[in-house]
Amino acid sequence: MYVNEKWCLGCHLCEYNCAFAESGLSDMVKALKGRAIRPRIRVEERGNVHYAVSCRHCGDPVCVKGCLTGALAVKDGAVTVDRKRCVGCLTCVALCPYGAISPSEDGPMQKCELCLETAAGTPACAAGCPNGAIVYEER
Amino acid sequence: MPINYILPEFEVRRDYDRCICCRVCERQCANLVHRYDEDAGKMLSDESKCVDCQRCVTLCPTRALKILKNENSFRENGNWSARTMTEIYRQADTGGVLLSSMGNPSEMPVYWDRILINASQVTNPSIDPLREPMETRTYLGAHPSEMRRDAEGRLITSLPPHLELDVPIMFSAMSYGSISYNAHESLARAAAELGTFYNTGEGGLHEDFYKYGPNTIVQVASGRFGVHKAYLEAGAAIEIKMGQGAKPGIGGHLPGKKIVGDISRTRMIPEGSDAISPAPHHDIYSIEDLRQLVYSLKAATEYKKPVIVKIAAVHNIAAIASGVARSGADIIAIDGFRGGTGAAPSRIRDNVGIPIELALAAVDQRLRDEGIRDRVSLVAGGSIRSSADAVKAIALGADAVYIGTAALLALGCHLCRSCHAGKCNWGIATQEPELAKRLNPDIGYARLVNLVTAWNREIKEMMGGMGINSIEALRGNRLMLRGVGLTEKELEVLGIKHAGE
Amino acid sequence: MTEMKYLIVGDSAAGVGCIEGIRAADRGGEVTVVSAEARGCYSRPLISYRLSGKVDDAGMSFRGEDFFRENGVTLLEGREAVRLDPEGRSLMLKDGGVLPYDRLLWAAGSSPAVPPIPGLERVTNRTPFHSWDDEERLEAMLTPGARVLILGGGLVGIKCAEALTKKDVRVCVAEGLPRILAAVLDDEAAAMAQAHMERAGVAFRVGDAVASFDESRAVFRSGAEEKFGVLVLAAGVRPNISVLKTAGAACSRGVLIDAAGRTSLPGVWAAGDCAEGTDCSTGKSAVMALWPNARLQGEAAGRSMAGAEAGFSDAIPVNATSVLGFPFATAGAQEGESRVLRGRGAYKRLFYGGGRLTGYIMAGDAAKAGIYTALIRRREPLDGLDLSLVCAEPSLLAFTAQRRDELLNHVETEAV
Amino acid sequence: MLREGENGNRIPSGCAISGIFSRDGERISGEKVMRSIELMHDRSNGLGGGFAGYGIYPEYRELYALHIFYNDRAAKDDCEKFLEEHFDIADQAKMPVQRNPRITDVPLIWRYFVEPLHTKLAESQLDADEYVARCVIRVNSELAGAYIFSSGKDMGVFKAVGFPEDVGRFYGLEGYSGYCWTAHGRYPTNTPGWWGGAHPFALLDFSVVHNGEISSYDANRRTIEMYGYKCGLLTDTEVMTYIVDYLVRRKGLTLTEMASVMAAPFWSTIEGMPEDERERHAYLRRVFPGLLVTGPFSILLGFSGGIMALNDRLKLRSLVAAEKGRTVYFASEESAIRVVEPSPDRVWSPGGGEPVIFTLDKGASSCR
Repeated sequence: MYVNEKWCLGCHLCEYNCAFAESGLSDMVKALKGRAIRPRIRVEERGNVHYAVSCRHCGDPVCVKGCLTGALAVKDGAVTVDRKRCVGCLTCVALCPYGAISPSEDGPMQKCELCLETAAGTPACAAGCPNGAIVYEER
Repeated sequence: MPINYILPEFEVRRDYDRCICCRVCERQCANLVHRYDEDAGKMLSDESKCVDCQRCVTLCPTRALKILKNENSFRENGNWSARTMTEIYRQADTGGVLLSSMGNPSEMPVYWDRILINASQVTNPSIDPLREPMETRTYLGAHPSEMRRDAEGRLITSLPPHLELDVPIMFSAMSYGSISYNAHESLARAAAELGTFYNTGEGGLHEDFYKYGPNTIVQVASGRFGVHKAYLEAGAAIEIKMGQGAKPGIGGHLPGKKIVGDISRTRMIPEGSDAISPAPHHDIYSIEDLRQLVYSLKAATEYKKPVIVKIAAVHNIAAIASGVARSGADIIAIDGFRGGTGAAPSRIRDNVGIPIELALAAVDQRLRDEGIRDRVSLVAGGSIRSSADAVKAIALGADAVYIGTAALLALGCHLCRSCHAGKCNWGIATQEPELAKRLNPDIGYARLVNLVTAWNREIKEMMGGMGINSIEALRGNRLMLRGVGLTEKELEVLGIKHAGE
Repeated sequence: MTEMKYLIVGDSAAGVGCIEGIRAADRGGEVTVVSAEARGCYSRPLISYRLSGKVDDAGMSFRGEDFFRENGVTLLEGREAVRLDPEGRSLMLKDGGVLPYDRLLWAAGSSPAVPPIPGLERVTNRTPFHSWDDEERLEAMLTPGARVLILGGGLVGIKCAEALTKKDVRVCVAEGLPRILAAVLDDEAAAMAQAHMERAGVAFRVGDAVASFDESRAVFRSGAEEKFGVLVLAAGVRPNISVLKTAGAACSRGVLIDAAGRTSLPGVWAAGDCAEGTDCSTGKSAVMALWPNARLQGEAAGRSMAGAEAGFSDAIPVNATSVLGFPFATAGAQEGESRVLRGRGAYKRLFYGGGRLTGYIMAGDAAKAGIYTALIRRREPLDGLDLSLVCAEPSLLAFTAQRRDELLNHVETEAV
Repeated sequence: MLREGENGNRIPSGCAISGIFSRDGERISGEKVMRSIELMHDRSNGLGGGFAGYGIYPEYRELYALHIFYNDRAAKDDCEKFLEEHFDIADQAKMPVQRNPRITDVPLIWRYFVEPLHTKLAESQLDADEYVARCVIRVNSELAGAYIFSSGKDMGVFKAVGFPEDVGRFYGLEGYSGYCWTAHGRYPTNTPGWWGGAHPFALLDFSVVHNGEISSYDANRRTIEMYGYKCGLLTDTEVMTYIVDYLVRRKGLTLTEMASVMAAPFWSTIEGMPEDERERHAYLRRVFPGLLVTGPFSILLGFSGGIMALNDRLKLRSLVAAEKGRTVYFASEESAIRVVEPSPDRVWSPGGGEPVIFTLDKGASSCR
């Protein structure tokens, strides 16, 4: 997953598409209406600078190495979190250089898992990006 | 405070059951129509600012938005439409000339829609473009008047400079300044991939785009902006702009606030100074002057590049074109009155010029009557909206067509006709970096390539249906056309028969 | 060439890291692991979570049970190393066994310290809180309503106290130093943490050391007394380095290692709680008895042992956890110039010097702390950055657009 | 009766064609080609048949032979007045015909052997051929009721409304002999047909018989009319004859070059050619785009001293060729060849766009 700030419009659609995809529901209104979303991708912005940040799925992920429980692991290239193992110790939060891991509503850590469970193929954020600022491709 | 006579043209209809307050609409509207109200905890809108560009509607992830015509109705009558009345109020407010953008929106006849295309039955087989070769390659340029042979009697095959098009469709002139850098990049890259040409318009050529030179037509207009030797040499052809269909007889005016950075450098005028293109070229007051400019440009480029003369479709277009054909021009581009523009006085746009269909038919026939049709190529522009329009134009006698508005639509334009405001929400007709970045050329160029590729497929289908497998055999083949609901006179000018004849 | 014989003492974070390091470079070599414990490899920091019931036995292991088999490792459990012969390249075990090796990693970790307090020996219901065994021992001692006194307000003591709030017992934490979590937090952050725990019913006696014990009573310097049914010893640890010392390895608090984990003895590497390396945030040598460091040091040592280019030059202490829902994270040095920001129940202190971020404390909110950690680790010069933005919140906004492009729009392979 | 060209309706038609050419100049009786075309009776519908014979007027070989239809005496008088003003008329006579019940609505048919008036020719500053061509076009487009349907030297076109075999007998072609014959049986798709509209269509000594319906018609017509031609009949044959005349006589292209304009190879084919060939084809396509003929056609082009057969580039119409000794045969159907030459040495089907050209052997005189 690559983010090209040059084309990011700061529309925040990626955050909503992420939250929608995570909900597993078929209708975005039903999924998100009246809720504060906790997306796994976040748009950081200031003035005219915007860009989205989510897990970069590092080749040599320090979060996985630092994980006390083995909840974080690399599964065919994607860094995934096993909610059952995670005890929410925050070690990964203190290690991730992108700030891409955060506690979920109910404790265990949440992070971008490339929609492997939810959306087949392209992750929802990239698929929904109106300006090709988020691309999902082999490089 | 005085009465505001200008009522909102549109109504923003938001379905609050669907709205999830993601605020995309707010973030994407450069006209500041939408805003989130903390206290009310919902989105509100100021419709008076809405130009119906559909950006918010298109990006709303829950399809919660609709932009509707304001149902509020003036006491209209056959003579006084709401539009006419509002225009009067606006001028009474400002005392100014009404400005507008894009093509003539008024209810003038669209002859393309009154012309039907033929197909083979029985006596002549239609040809399946999926099985048989179907040629749309087109060459634009002059033709030699006599054959020459060498000592052994072999033909000497040297030709005047030609443009080679893989598809009979080119992107018409849109200047850098009137449209964004990203729009230009999209057009340039698409032209290169499609094997056709785009046109710099009168704004000069940005240094980054010299590499697309082999697919670029560089324009020389009355303002002479950005014209220098390297510029002329960079292009594959040079176009002299005598007129533009959207505003025949007047020049152009790009306000100083748009002349910033790259644009001022590319146009070679100081930042902030208005870019004014005079109505006439001040060195062309008649046809012999045009001939001089044509040959000056040819000489400046060592006779290596065809010269196009672009003229607006006006009443005596046939005679004008005949003159231009004899002026040394290799290609004549005719721009019809429905052609687009970045900004034009509304009255001019809506009341000056004639339809491209009639102009094209008249010019082609006139050049044939004078036996000089094959001295020049004809390019028709001014609202070619589909492959069918293109096929009809070619059958009427065009060698190729120019598309401008259609190309912009492919890039996202929704014809809100507010280009002159410079706040294009689609990142096309704007120079504000925040808006311009909304058009990612990687996406834009691919959409242009798709559009033209699709049109070319359809053109081949139609040709095959007519039993024609080469575009030359369609060119000027008016028997392939029939009119419906047209008067004798219209049919006569178009040089076609009525359906059923 | 004949296959390399690797010998690893210790099967915790550093040991496992070492195995992964070796295997990354050498699939063939023969790897043997000796462990004094007989629990397989488990995650020591999880004992408090097991105590609270959040983690079951299966959850204790941080690698699959097949880990050793999959990596072709011979595991010798419950065997203690007693003597090292660096010249002869062999290791004697308590049970008399002798293990030859070509390359050895010493990752024996540490043992709980036993403070020299009169009467301690008379306390029958006492246990350290350092190993799985300790945790089970403690659990066995607990009776409904029992009073538990935890000696030591460091991370171990605090996590133990957190766990005990899930049990039907009364908990008191005794810390001789003026604040809890002294090694990690500063006064203000520590006070916030303490207050938070007190609201959850944990009692504290801070800045008052225990003078003496009898069976079920602690008497403090101040004269105050505290009754207890169970005593937990959480007063720090000692690196297990005696064997290396006697073998002649250079030691300070821990055995000294370079970036690749080499000790002064030929063919001997060390990693984890027993090792002392350079803290790149201070440039000083220190024992960083922390899980992630152990893991990373172990891996670096493993690679180096297998002859691959390796180095873990940017070790820094990183602490993060949440106690009863109160999150905090710290990293690097806590010295030099600093800036403090407060707000919304959160406290943040950033340390900087030499034009770089050198350390931070985040309490009450640890979100995106890793961005600061990376700034420290990568020794990112601050002059390229917008300092006010850096302080405001951890985000990539502080970077230049070009640096961000490198970070977000290019293939990312190495994040450490 | 409705006639070709009236009310501007174009007349496409299907058809049968046949041709015989003797390379050594041996004279062949018209009867032979009549038998050949007759076999393809069902390919025509009685609305037109015709023949062109070459080498049939050896006694007047230096004179232009004009065959003219007249609606009535008045037309004849006008036309003859015109002819006298422009030509020396060496001989003029009613065309000999044998009445035939199946040939009706017979117009007045006259034959003239002429040469341009030297004075007129001189002041026109044209060569004789161009002078004659212009006169023919003028008569056909301006003199109501008169139609010159044959105007070459030592050749003649004979055509009428009816089945070709009847037309042949009507003109008594068994009595003529020449080194080359072409024949046509017509199947016009939407008019009764008119005598002048029948094939062959001829200008000077070019004559064309054609089977097909070209889809490029109006593109070709509007192009060729730029050069002074008037397509009065609006038939394919007419426009193709004019194209041939323009390219060969006026532009000086060889027949092969002319073929690569009318039935130009596809660009993809051209790109595969060796350089000089590629350049020649590309050049001709780019110089004469308006004269590319698409849609189905198979034509036999008669000219003095030779014959050429050409198919459209996709070969959408049948055309078979055969050889026996020095004699060459062409026909829409092989059977139409075998009926006159049961055992040819070689039978083949010319490829699309590939011209097949035969000319008289060196030394072979066109009248032996």
